[in-house]
Amino acid sequence: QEIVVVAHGQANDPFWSVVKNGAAKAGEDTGANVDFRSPETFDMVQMSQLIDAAVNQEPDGLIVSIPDADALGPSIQRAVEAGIPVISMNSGGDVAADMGVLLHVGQSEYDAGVAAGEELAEMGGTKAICVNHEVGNVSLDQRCDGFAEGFGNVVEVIPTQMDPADVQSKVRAALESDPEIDTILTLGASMVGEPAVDAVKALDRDDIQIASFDLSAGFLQAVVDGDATFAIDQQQFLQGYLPVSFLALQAQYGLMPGGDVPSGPNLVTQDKAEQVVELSAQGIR
Amino acid sequence: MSEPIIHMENIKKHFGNVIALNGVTFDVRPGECHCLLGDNGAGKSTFIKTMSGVHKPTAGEIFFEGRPMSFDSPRDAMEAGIATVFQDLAMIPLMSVTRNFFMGREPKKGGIIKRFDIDRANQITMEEMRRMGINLRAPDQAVGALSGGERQTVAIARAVYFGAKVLILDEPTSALGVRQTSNVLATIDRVRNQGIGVVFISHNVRHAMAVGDRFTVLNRGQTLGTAVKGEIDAAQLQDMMAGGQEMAQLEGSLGGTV
Amino acid sequence: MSEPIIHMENIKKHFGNVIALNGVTFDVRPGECHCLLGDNGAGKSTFIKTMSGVHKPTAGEIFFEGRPMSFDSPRDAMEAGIATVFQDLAMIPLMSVTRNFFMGREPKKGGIIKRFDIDRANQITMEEMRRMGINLRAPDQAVGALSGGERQTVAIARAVYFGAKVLILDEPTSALGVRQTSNVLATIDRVRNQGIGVVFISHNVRHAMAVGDRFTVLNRGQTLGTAVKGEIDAAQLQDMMAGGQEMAQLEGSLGGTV
Amino acid sequence: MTDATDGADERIKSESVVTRLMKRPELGAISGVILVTIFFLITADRSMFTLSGIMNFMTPAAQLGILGIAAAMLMIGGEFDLSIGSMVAFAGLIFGVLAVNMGLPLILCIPLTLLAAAGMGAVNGTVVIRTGLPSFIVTLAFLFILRGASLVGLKWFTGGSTQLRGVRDAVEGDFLTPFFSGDAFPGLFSWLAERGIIDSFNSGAPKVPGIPVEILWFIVMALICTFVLLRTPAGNWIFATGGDDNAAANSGVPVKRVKIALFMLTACAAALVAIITVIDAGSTDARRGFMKEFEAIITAVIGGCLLTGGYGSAIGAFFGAIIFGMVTIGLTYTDFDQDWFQVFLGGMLLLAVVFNNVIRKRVTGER
Amino acid sequence: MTDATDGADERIKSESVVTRLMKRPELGAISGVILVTIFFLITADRSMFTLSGIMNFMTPAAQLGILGIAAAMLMIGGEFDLSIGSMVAFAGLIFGVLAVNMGLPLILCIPLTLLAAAGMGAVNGTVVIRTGLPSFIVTLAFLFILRGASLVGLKWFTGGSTQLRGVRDAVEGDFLTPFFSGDAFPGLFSWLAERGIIDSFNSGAPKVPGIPVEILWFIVMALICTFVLLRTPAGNWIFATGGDDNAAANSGVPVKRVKIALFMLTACAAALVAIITVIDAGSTDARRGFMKEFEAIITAVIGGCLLTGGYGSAIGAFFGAIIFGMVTIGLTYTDFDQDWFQVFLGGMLLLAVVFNNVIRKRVTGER
Ligand SMILES: Nc1ncnc2c1ncn2[C@@H]1O[C@H](COP(=O)(O)OP(=O)(O)OP(=O)(O)O)[C@@H](O)[C@H]1O
Ligand SMILES: Nc1ncnc2c1ncn2[C@@H]1O[C@H](COP(=O)(O)OP(=O)(O)OP(=O)(O)O)[C@@H](O)[C@H]1O
Ligand SMILES: [Mg+2]
Ligand SMILES: [Mg+2]
Repeated sequence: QEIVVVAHGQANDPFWSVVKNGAAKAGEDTGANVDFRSPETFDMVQMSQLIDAAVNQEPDGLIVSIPDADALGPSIQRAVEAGIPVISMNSGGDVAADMGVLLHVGQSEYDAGVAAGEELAEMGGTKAICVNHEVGNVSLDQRCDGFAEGFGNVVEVIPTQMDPADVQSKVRAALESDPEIDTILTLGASMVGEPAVDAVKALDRDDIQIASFDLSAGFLQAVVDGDATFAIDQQQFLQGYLPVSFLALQAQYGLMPGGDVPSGPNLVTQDKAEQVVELSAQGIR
Repeated sequence: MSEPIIHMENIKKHFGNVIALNGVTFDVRPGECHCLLGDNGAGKSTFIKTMSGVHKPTAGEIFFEGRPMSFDSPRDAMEAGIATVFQDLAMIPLMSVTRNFFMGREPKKGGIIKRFDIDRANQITMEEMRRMGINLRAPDQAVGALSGGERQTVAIARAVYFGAKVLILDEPTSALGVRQTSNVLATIDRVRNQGIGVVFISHNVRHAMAVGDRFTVLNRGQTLGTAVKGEIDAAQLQDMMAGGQEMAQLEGSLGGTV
Repeated sequence: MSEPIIHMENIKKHFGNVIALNGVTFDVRPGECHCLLGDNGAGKSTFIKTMSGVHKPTAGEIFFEGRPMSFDSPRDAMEAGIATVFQDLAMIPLMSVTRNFFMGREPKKGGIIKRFDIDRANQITMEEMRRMGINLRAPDQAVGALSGGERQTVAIARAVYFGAKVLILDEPTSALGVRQTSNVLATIDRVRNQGIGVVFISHNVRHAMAVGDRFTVLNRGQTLGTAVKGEIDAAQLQDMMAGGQEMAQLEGSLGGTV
Repeated sequence: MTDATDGADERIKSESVVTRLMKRPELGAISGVILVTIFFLITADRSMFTLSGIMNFMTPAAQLGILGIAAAMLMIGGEFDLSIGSMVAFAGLIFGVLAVNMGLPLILCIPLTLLAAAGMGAVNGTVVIRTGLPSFIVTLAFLFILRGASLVGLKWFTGGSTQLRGVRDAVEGDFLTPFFSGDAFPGLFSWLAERGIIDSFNSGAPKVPGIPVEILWFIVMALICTFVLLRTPAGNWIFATGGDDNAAANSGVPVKRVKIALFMLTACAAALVAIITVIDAGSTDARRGFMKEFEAIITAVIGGCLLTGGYGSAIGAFFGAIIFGMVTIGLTYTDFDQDWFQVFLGGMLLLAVVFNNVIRKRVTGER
Repeated sequence: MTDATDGADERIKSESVVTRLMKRPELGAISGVILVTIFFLITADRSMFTLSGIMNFMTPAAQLGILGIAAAMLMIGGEFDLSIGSMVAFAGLIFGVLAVNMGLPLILCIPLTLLAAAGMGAVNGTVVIRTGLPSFIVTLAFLFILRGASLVGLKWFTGGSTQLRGVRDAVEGDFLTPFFSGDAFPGLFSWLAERGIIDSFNSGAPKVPGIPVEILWFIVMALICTFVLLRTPAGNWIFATGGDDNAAANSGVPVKRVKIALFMLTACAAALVAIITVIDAGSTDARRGFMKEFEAIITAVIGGCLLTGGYGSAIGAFFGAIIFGMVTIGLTYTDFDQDWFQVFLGGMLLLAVVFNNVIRKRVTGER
């Protein structure tokens, strides 16, 4: 069987590389031929063209992420019209059903942000920064928005470049210029979370809570060591693995679950972190 | 004597801390060839560039047909009827001969949408070049692939073709062969007889004497004086051009003039 | 007669579909000045470029001091002792006079880390330029701000300074004033007397006659013939240079030679 | 006495038509297209070269190409515009706000958007000319400024989101919509599908409902720009300005006007792409056009433009865009792993340009 | 007869030392630094200009600057290298694999990494010279190829992850580690902190434990490159090659060797940054160095390099990097809404370059 995945994140993004690994694993397990594709940057126009390209090949199943329903809707509908079974994952759970998508595997970025915000507020946070390394990427923006909603108190978004040195300096700068900040949420563990931990360490402040979306071995180690509070895991391996196996089963036996599968959010705290580190280092979590 | 077309009064030009011109007065009358002479670095090129709108003078006044005038760009000067052959030729090596020839003043054809009339342009280019003694291989050859003299001839032919009132030639014959040189000198003569004023810069005394009506010598940014044809002989002129300094002695004689 | 330093045998050079040289044979002996003459576009520059390692000939052979030789780059030719003044001068306008002068063969000082000895370079530059009749304002002036003749003088002074065995000059005096020209001609004479072979390209018959020992005329990519000094007079030479075509008649006489 | 004027010059070898053609800057790009096509014919899924597959890679090629051709014109004129990509986002924002928030009809939205873009282009050009700074650095500043302004504007007009939606509904039914979105000639294509001349889905609808309008814009733009470059005085001025702006100015070319007009052209091309993609997608966001300035320059360079200006062609950029579109989309039709995508893209790019260079040298006999 | 040789030339106006200084290309960049500093002194939190604040923005500036100075050298030599950013990721991968997977000591890892990078640089240069293609397009291809290769390599060596970790453990205790990571002169700084000359934490440890080593590398590199450019034959060759490679070759400059050496230099600079950041972060991932090629070029241009080659300075790029570092980090210290970051960055860039241009023109009296 031919199954195509079109995702909005790139293969070199640590988060998406795990999704891809999940999809590949499912391909191995089910014997399906999985093809993972994504635009070179967060680019909805190009992504819709990639979906069109996939439809032209008439695969046995199509898996998409839907960060922008308006932009991707027509292409997805074309796939549905062409009789290709479509499953959405990661983002777009709210709109998927209307497009004729069979089901959705994922977590709402916004809801995950809310969950993180509530947790951090509960732990006593009063003033927070949300470090966004790709401003304008809608799914990242939603995480910050959800976080602001759940946190309830003041949240400032700090835009940074995709560069650890830049992130570290900016986090330091933010902390130094406003000593009231006591909470940091980062939107990617390896690119942003780890430098943020380093920045806090360099300032010798242990009253600051750091949480991050997604996992990286380094950040999890920081959680284990108590330097960071928790990581928000959406178990994106499942977002790659499950849709592929569902579609494979559908093609073989006509089986399909009856509803959406929430893959997260799942907060990885100090007690759980240890066991996850090794898996993360292998690109599974 | 007729009114000058251009009269430049006490022109000064400074480049940063370099003083290139320090008060030069000069004029051109219709139908005359006024030679501008002088040593290397005397300021001849700088001077004619202020005349053709490339440089704005630091001080001094320019009168065009009696009225004070300030050219904002070479295009203004061109539209007033001044055509110039610059010493660096102002050619684009990557472009074809024809495109260089008509650069900035393309012949047009067509109705609502004015097109560049390439065919006519090609034809004019070939013809004008032939008049100067160069047979081009093809008018769409890139200027960058022409020999030094061929390139210079293109610049001269262009200026002659567009020079309506004043024609300025900055060392036009420097890279030309004997045949092309005699053509250019003959052309200057012809143009002058049509009532156009010619400014001719040269280091060759014989060329200057052959076509010049008046001779102005610059030295270190200042006028050394103006002489009328017949009042001065080649040897005197050559002495003035050398800025009064002595010349190297050469074993073989050059017959007085270099 | 002494052995030629360079002997070029039946050189051909094509650029795409353009045939620039179609079989040229030429040699230079120590202590002579061999003039290369010819109309615009005859192929003189192309020919000397094959001699100085810029172009590889399409066909033909080069012998350097009797041995067959093929220069892969101008640097090779330079190291063999050939220095050239190219018609386009090969100067970098943004760089200072000194840096241009020593470009590619900088004087060094210092122990382990060899430094560019700027002070000595400046001093040599000023001195060599003065010998050519140009007093530079400052050796760190950019070449782009020099006048045409000043720039040409830098190129000549450089070649003379580095020309160990053969000195090639492609229209070196085209932009020079009378004083500088007589200096250059005197320099050629001096260099020749030191036993260096000089190749001198010019359109000026008088300059050629003044310093030349032999005269080779090119026409449309081919050799028209070689004459030895004394066998030929200025008028004959001029006729050959014009490629045998007639010259324009000029009202004022040029005294036979242009 | 032989005078070569009235006959062929003996110093020219005869030259075939092919050779003469290959000397045009764009012909290299065409040979690149052929190479890439052959490559994908061998490696890619057959569906890539079906009608729908071709439309599929031509659409991004067209969107990129509209920018690339404008960038090529500007590059021939000797300047860069790094703000094109951001301009796509900015113009998209303006257009979206006019159409959605203000509810204006397209007949107003489109000219206003183009006007705003042209204004920004003129600012770019004026700053470059007035300050004498390299356009690289000036337009780079506008890259950041416009990108940032789009973000701020989007948040402002949507009340905090970085995505503005609802454009499709807003322009639905407007008589100008078909010119800027969807597919042209739907009648023709369904007729062809009925006859079975082109493929159709089981439902009977043609697989390709028409030619995406951006492809038509792309072709029209390539033709107009080529005409302007080769057959009008303006084209001559552009080459001259790029070749040597000093010499051009000295020869009477209005260099400043030419440059400002070219900056306005690139900005308008960006606005056109913004309008087309925003209507097509129905939404706009702050990352639209990200890195497009880069791709536009790549396109122009593959198409044979010199970075130093004064040389190049619009039709070359046309084929450059097709190469780039084919390579980026084509890889998804092959079996190569996505991880290798960039290695591949780079390799193909290099191969395509080296190949077209080799071909050109062979044919023209340059050293 | 007056001979002007032995006296001052009457055609030169006297010129002050200030004027002479301002004519150097880098002095504009310095005035930019001053302008930006003044701006932040007024608008930013006081902590920006404490010792620790300065170290904080100097660290990214230094990392960028090492690349920027190399890019400036190459740009003066007339070429571009767009593969620098990807080279950071690629060299990081090689270094990580050598240190972690192979467990080699730094004394081997570092030379091997530099060698590999230099090799890639030589490939870049050779391709550019052999094909005669613009370096823009060639190195662009390597931008993609190296970026892709880093991803593939990382996955290969980690068994599926895009992050390779454990570098810090692997190099711990190596005698070379202090030269490539952490802070220099810790003793001096704690001594200063004890005396109360610099701030310290409550624990008594100095707030700034030392000078981050990248800052030292940055300064050393600026000095060496400036020396090479201005005081060695090689510097003369670089200027000549960039000014006009044809004229330079005709004058006997080994143009090809110069260009290849410069490509090797940029690649090695990228490798150096990779080594420093990988040891510092303890890990490397596939996105390291993203867009750095772009920032390096910006740095060089702010520093006064001409894109067309033949003009510029290493010390200018030094200050360019500081301007860029201050502006990107500085906004975080101010009260401005962070959404405006890019607008601000663009505006400051433009202001800084326009300002330094105006200053220079005023002082030198150019038109
Ligand atoms: N842009 C400039 N900046 C600084 N100095 C300049 C500039 N242009 C010319 N100069 C200087 O002004 C002086 C006059 O130069 P100009 O080119 O006018 O001389 P010229 O009389 O034409 O000499 P030539 O016969 O050699 O062409 C020269 O010494 C030159 O160095
Ligand atoms: N790179 C090139 N490509 C094509 N044609 C060329 C190239 N270089 C020179 N030519 C042609 O070869 C011929 C000889 O040129 P060359 O420069 O050698 O002439 P020349 O004898 O030096 O003339 P001049 O006295 O005008 O300098 C010219 O007609 C020129 O157009
Ligand atoms: Mg002059
Ligand atoms: Mg010549």
